[in-house]
Amino acid sequence: MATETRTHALKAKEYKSDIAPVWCPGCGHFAVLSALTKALAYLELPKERVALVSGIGCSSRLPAYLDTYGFHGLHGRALAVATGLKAARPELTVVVAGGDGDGFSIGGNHFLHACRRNMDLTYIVMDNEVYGMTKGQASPTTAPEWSRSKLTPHGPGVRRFRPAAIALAAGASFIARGFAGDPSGLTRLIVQAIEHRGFSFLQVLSPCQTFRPEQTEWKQQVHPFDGEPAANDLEAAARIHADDGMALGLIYVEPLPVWQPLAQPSASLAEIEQELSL
Amino acid sequence: MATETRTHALKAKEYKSDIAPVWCPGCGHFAVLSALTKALAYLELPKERVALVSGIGCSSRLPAYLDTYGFHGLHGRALAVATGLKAARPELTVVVAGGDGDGFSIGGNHFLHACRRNMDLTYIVMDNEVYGMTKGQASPTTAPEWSRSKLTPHGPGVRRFRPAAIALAAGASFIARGFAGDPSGLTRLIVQAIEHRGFSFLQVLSPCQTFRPEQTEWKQQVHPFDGEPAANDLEAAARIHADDGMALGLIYVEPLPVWQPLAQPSASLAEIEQELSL
Amino acid sequence: MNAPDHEPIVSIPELLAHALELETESRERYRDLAQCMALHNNPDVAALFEQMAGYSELHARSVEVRAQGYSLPAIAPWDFKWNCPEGRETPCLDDVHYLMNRRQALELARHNEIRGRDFYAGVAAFSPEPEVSALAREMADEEQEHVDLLAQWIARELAQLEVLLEDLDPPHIPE
Amino acid sequence: MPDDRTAARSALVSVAITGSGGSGAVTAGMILLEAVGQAGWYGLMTRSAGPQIRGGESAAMLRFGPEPVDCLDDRFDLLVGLDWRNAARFSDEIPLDAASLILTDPGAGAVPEALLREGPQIRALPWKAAAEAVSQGRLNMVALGTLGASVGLPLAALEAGLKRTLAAKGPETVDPALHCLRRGFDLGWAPFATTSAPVGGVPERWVLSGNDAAGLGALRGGVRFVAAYPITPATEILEWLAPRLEQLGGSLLQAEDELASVNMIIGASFGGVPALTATSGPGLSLMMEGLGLAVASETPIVVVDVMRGGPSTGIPTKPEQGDLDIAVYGLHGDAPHLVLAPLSVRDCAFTTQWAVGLAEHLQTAAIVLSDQSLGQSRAVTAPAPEPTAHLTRLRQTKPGERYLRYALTEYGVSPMTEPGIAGGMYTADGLEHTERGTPSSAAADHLAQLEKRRMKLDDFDYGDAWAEIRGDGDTCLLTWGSTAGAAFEAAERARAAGRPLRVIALRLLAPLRRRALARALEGSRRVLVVEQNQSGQLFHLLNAHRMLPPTAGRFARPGPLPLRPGEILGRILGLD
Amino acid sequence: MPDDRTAARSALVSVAITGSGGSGAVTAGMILLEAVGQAGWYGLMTRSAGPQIRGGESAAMLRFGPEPVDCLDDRFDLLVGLDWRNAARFSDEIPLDAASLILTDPGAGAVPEALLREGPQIRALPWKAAAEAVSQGRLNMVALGTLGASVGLPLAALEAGLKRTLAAKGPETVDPALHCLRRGFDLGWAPFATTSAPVGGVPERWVLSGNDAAGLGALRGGVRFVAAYPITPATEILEWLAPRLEQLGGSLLQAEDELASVNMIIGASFGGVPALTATSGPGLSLMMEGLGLAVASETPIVVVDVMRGGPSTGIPTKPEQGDLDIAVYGLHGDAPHLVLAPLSVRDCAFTTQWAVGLAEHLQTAAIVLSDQSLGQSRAVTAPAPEPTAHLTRLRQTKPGERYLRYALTEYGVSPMTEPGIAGGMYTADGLEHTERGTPSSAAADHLAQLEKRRMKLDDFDYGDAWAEIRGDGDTCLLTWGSTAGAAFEAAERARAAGRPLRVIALRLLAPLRRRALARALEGSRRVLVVEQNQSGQLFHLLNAHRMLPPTAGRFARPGPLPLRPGEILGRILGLD
Ligand SMILES: Cc1ncc(C[n+]2csc(CCOP(=O)(O)OP(=O)(O)O)c2C)c(N)n1
Ligand SMILES: Cc1ncc(C[n+]2csc(CCOP(=O)(O)OP(=O)(O)O)c2C)c(N)n1
Ligand code: SF4
Ligand code: SF4
Ligand SMILES: [Mg+2]
Ligand SMILES: [Mg+2]
Repeated sequence: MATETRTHALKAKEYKSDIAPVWCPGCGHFAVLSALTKALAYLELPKERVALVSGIGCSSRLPAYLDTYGFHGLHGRALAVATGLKAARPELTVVVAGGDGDGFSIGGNHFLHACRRNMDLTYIVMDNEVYGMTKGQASPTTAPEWSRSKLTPHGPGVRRFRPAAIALAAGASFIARGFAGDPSGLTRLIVQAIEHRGFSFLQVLSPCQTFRPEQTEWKQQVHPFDGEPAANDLEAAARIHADDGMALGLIYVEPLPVWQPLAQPSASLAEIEQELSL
Repeated sequence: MATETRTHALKAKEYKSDIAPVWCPGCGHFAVLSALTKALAYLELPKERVALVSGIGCSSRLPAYLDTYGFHGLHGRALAVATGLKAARPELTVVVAGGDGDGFSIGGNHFLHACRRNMDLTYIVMDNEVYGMTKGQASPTTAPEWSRSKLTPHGPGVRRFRPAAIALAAGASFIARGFAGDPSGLTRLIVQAIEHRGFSFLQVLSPCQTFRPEQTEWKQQVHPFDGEPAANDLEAAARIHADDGMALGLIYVEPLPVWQPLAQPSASLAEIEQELSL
Repeated sequence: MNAPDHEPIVSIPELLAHALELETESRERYRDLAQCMALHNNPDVAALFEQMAGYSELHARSVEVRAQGYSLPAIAPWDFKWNCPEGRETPCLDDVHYLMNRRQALELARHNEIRGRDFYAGVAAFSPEPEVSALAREMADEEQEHVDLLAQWIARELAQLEVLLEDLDPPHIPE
Repeated sequence: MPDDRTAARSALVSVAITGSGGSGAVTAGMILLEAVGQAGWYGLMTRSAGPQIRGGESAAMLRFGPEPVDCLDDRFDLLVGLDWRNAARFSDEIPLDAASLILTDPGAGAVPEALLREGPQIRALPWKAAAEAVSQGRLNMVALGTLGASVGLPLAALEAGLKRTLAAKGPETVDPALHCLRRGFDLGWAPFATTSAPVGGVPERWVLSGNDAAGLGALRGGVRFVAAYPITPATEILEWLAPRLEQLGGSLLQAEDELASVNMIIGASFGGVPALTATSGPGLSLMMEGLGLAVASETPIVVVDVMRGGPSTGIPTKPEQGDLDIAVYGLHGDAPHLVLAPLSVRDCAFTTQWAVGLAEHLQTAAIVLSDQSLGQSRAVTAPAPEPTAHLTRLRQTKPGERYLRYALTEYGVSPMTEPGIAGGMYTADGLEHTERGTPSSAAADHLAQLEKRRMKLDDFDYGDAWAEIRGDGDTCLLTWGSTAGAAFEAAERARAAGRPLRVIALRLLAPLRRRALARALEGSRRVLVVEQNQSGQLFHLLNAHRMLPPTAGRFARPGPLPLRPGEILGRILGLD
Repeated sequence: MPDDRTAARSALVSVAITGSGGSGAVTAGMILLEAVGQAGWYGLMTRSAGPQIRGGESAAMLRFGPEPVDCLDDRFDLLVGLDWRNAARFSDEIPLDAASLILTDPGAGAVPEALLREGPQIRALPWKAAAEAVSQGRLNMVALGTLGASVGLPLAALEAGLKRTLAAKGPETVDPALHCLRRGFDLGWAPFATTSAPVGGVPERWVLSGNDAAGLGALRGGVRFVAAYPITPATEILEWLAPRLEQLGGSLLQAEDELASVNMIIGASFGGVPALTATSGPGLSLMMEGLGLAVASETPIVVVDVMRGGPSTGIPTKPEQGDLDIAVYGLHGDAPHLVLAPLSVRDCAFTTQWAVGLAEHLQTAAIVLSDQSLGQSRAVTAPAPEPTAHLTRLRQTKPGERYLRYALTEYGVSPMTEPGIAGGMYTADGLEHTERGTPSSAAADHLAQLEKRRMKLDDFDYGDAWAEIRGDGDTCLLTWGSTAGAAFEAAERARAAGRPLRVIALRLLAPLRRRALARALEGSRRVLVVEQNQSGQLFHLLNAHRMLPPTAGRFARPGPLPLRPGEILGRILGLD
């Protein structure tokens, strides 16, 4: 128990901007925003050294609600923007936020490769098993039989995308699941994710009040993961296999080689030009 | 062992077109072409009912070398073309062929979603751990320390993409590994892959003579998988975990729900227009 | 009342730290809700939440007054020893809807006050330190007053509990 | 603003209904539109909303009457405020003047200043009380009743519209709503507008959005496969199509992204099934490589781009004609293809169907440039017409000895086989190729295939549908797509004011019809190119091909506000 | 063909070396080019090859001499055949005439008919025997020796060139090669060409490809981050940059695809580090959405597009100027940005550096249109010059109270903070936004930001570098990019033939400089727009903006063969 005295230089709410979220009252994304500000305050990160990068979607609106640097980019491309930013500016704390559609549908390829690359980024996916922003279509994490979208009137009919399993297979070094309805657990996971050196993937069950009102039942369905976080991928695979998708906590963490270009100048431009000369 | 007498309507070579491959002598892709024609002949598939779809790369040149229908499309998009074709024309045998760059780098997202969708497609990736066509850059399956590409002079430095593990996590229902140097084993796997109802993923170790000459050693390194193919994903995960990447054979096969739109006309256009009328 | 999952609270500063967190959190949450309701054109409920935020603010001040002379421990957000399953007085963000009426908002607030009361009552019941128990009892009683007050307000409220009609306006898509 | 509307146009009435989320402003508008149709009138309705996903303030803006309606008016006759929270945001979109009337219940609060600037009248109505008197009653239905009465709609039409719109909600909703409607109707003091219901039988009317109409055009054109990724404001095309494709034995596939969707439809089309996707600017950007493949491999596909405010993510819920450039020029290399634009909500059906026919017949990619103002507006119209020529794919079902997929034929179109046809096997390729399809980098093959792909489009006889031409006179408005409605009306007004005016509204934007346009422009001394974007994309496109007289001017104005007839008229009057 | 070359140009010599895979034709060409530089001459070398990945027939085509060389000639003086397998494929690329000479060893087989059509002379040489006489000897080195002697290169220059080129291979390779070279040199009967080595000291010469030069321009411009995905013919830019970026403390990241690479450089640039990517047509297509984001969010980035034959996958190894349209118009919505094109191999450095400076300074996206003929050609040149103005990003390092990222400033450029700067926090956005960056759909914000983004580009003073202008007279060639070399030479020849000619070669293609171009065109009566594509993309672009006189004509011819000066001259002479 961390009972040592810490001087919180900034309060959580000081990490918030003065822009009012457009989210529907009751949307899970509010809790993620709030937990994130608490985590940043807990970690005492100077606001200007933090950058929040997102794609497009309700969840991806998050950066503007924080008083840090932010980039609200294109649908599905947040991880790419963040990768470039981190490669060029390794000293920054770069957090990527988005939705299940943004991250697992259109952004799936960057997700795979960001896991493999294992840069020191934190990726928070607010998973509501739906495309909120575009009025409720099935996302990759939607159950095959969910038939409320007009685009898939018999349900998508396709196996659900399993974020943790994919992240593990792709090579992520930190995998966790939080829940918008468990704010302190979520705050803790965000802190751990940011503290982890390497690519931390945090799936947050974040109900969509408007298009998936039945998700209010998640409160009753979530439960903590059994046992300790896995420390290697075999254990992790077993945990994920036993997972019902509603277990919360840190699933897996392992120190794996982090990719980061090293900036060690060793020549001048003049020397380089000299090579071209005969 | 299939020793019953079959009347082979067409010989393997009759599935070949008269176009000479541009591949380098010694390239593994020749063996894939030859095994594929044998498999088609064995399955007695009418040439006009087979469509080969590919992206861009040395491996993706394959369709033109077959006397079936073919589509040589865009880099990374072969699975999408094949998905549309199969959705619209379910009675065809649709085989997708390409390289590790095409399939796992630029095409990674379609790979994930094709596995999930589990349409009745066969996907053959000729993996040479390099971008052959563009003169030898690291691909996702390249070892982190391989430093022969000028783009990554210290090696890509990133964990290798594990095709079988990703396919499994994404939901493929048939996963196998063949080797260009084992033509009859390869033919058999292709036959099994085509016969499997659902998305069959077949990784073929197919050496690049030109940019990875050291791959001639693969002959010494390959070995059969231990035991029987897994019939569920937990077993499959264990097999893949124990895998050194050089084991050959059928890794996993499970009958999972296949996605295929059903064409059951139930109304006429006139009736549909009627709905618009007041 | 269930026994706490956590270790009991054993000192006055620790209790005060919890109380302060509880009230500031609840103020923040009510503020968020008020802002959100205002943005969603529900001024009645927005005003009510703003009022609740004001009360929490007052409570936080009074805890601060009590805490004078103590040095409060800094506790990580997840290390608070909340003893009821949902935690504390903070309103849940997901129990709201843009069409909610005052009556529903008051029910929500009452629910939160009850949780706060139960927290203090739990500390009073389970803390091994009599001094802590006593202070917690005092605080639980204060919370009980809030609960009762809210019950009175609810009784006076004309609005029904359910939203009257189905929401006929389709959602809109800003991106 | 002078009343320069023609007699016909002044028989149209413009009303807006605003209210915050849940007040039912949009629902009331939908019912009103249905009622307009039930009365045998024509109508148009567009919507606007705040940035919130739910519960935001919203507005339904309608114009209707006995004449076809293809654009909103410059001003509104009536504004119904169900409540006034944040309604000020709509002051640009709902221009009022001294002749306008605001209907509201004083209990709903004060009308925002921004709406009162030009001095509209306010009429107080006891809607709240009337609604409260009905169990489960709702104010919006009462207001709707009053509004309906005031514009001269028969009660029966309103009732029928209400029942049709709310049918799915069951009698618990419908009955009190009807009750309220009638109470409100009784509060209507007298017909506000000069319009009245048609005498004799009520003619057939359709109610549909431009997105619905585009879906219909696709089905009529023979499209039986759609793959797409949701995006505002195109999603409703997909929503409309999904169940209907299935009814016709086709299918819709929700793809993982737009790269997938465009390539999926290429696959289906290669398989012989006409295929289409729908998207908006950001998605179109992602499809450019696929479009190039369709062009080079000569695989017919259609992409409907429902344009929104740009650039980049831009303003997703608002219209702008900003994607003409990318649609015409956005493919790398020389990649001739088709670009079309529907001219009205109803025309989305015609133009999409024609696009499918042309793409199939010419074996190329077609882009249809609809926009938010067409796609998400609903109209009451006469049934949508179909193109006269039935264009289909030239199929080779009995290929001879050595089938040449890319044979150099007289018109550049080479008969196409498809999987399943014996002896017709070929490999489609995006690499430059020989007539047979074998990759080739020879100059002769490249030239021949480039020329074939150009010629088959340039030399085709597109008939009359390339543009809608109305009126004459030596002043000419040249426009395209959704702006056509406002341009036509501006011209009508100019004519009514004694100034003859010609309007050419282009439906076919690539390839441009040089000779036909020259003919249509003959005798015009002044040309004004009208469009809704910043840079004047059509103006530049026509200049690029030297199709404009050197004195031609442009009136290009970006979104998000609609181009209004009066605005265009002002430019015309200023032309001398 | 009449010999209408100027005196200077006729001092240049054109030679080609062909042979099948493994014969060393390309290596011989590389050595020859180095030797040209060692001799203090100028030179240019391009390559061609069959479709095979290895072992295909290939050709090295060179032109060199005492004057700068920016294009190949219409014909070749000398053709060296190391063997003749499949050499017929090069007959279009290596035009020979009666004055041409083929050097070959009769043992290498018969010269293909296609090469003999115009009656070149053949000289038989005993290269095979000479090579066999040297242990580990190779025919290509013998042939190179003969060739070098015949064009008047000093043996020392050839030896130095050989050593430099083969250094990495060690003495086992170098020594026998030198041996062969000398033997071959001794077989050279007399200088073939009129050229001779410069008298006095040898001036500084660089040997580099256009792709190398683009890399250099990037570094000089301050680029320290590159993310890219390999594609022909752009990959060498990345290969050149990867180690050098690292030496300068920057980095190159091989991305998973082009969608990633363009977004990665946006991220790095948002972080304050100038960033670039390089690609070709298919990759550029995939970057359009990202480019739009850079424009809307005002994040500087540079994309170098090394064009190849199009459309679609097209002809990856051959040049074509087919991507002007997509580069200028390929973004959805109104998205003003920069498009530039280098005018020669050497100019790839200048133009890329300028593009980086402009993108940084104007906070927008810049596309540099190089092509295969520049990128993959190697040139011997004088050192590359730099732009005079040093353009950098306008940074706000001490933001005040309320920092407005998208402030409406006088020139449209708003000072930019970056992560790490306290008080400068903002969220960059591709949604339309207020000055602060908050999403907004208000008409006023949209107009203001659209106008800001337009104005900052249109009103900037680009100085003189927007074009290279040479000569005068009332006939004018207008061209862009790689075609400039041939156009300049055509003009020289025309002048030499007594016909004054002006050439305007555009380096800045967007935004176009209306006034400067009008000034440059002043007094010209005939204008011919010259470019290497099918549709005449520059011609249409200039017309779009009414920047051409109505009589202007075009000479647009697609790839894959290079535009040759004689071809252009023919058009000019035919102009009356
Ligand atoms: C290229 C592109 N395609 C489609 C869209 C439309 N679009 C915006 S958000 C979104 C889905 C958002 O879903 P998710 O990421 O799950 O976020 P949520 O809204 O559920 O939080 C889509 C499809 C877009 N903006 N850009
Ligand atoms: C959009 C796009 N980006 C890049 C390329 C260039 N390119 C062609 S093939 C290839 C890689 C091929 O590697 P792989 O798929 O492994 O096939 P191999 O050649 O090794 O068989 C690349 C990067 C392209 N054609 N299109
Ligand atoms: S639509 Fe769903 S995800 Fe979007 S803000 Fe509303 S509740 Fe949240
Ligand atoms: S480069 Fe490699 S992959 Fe390509 S054809 Fe040659 S050996 Fe095969
Ligand atoms: Mg979602
Ligand atoms: Mg490969």
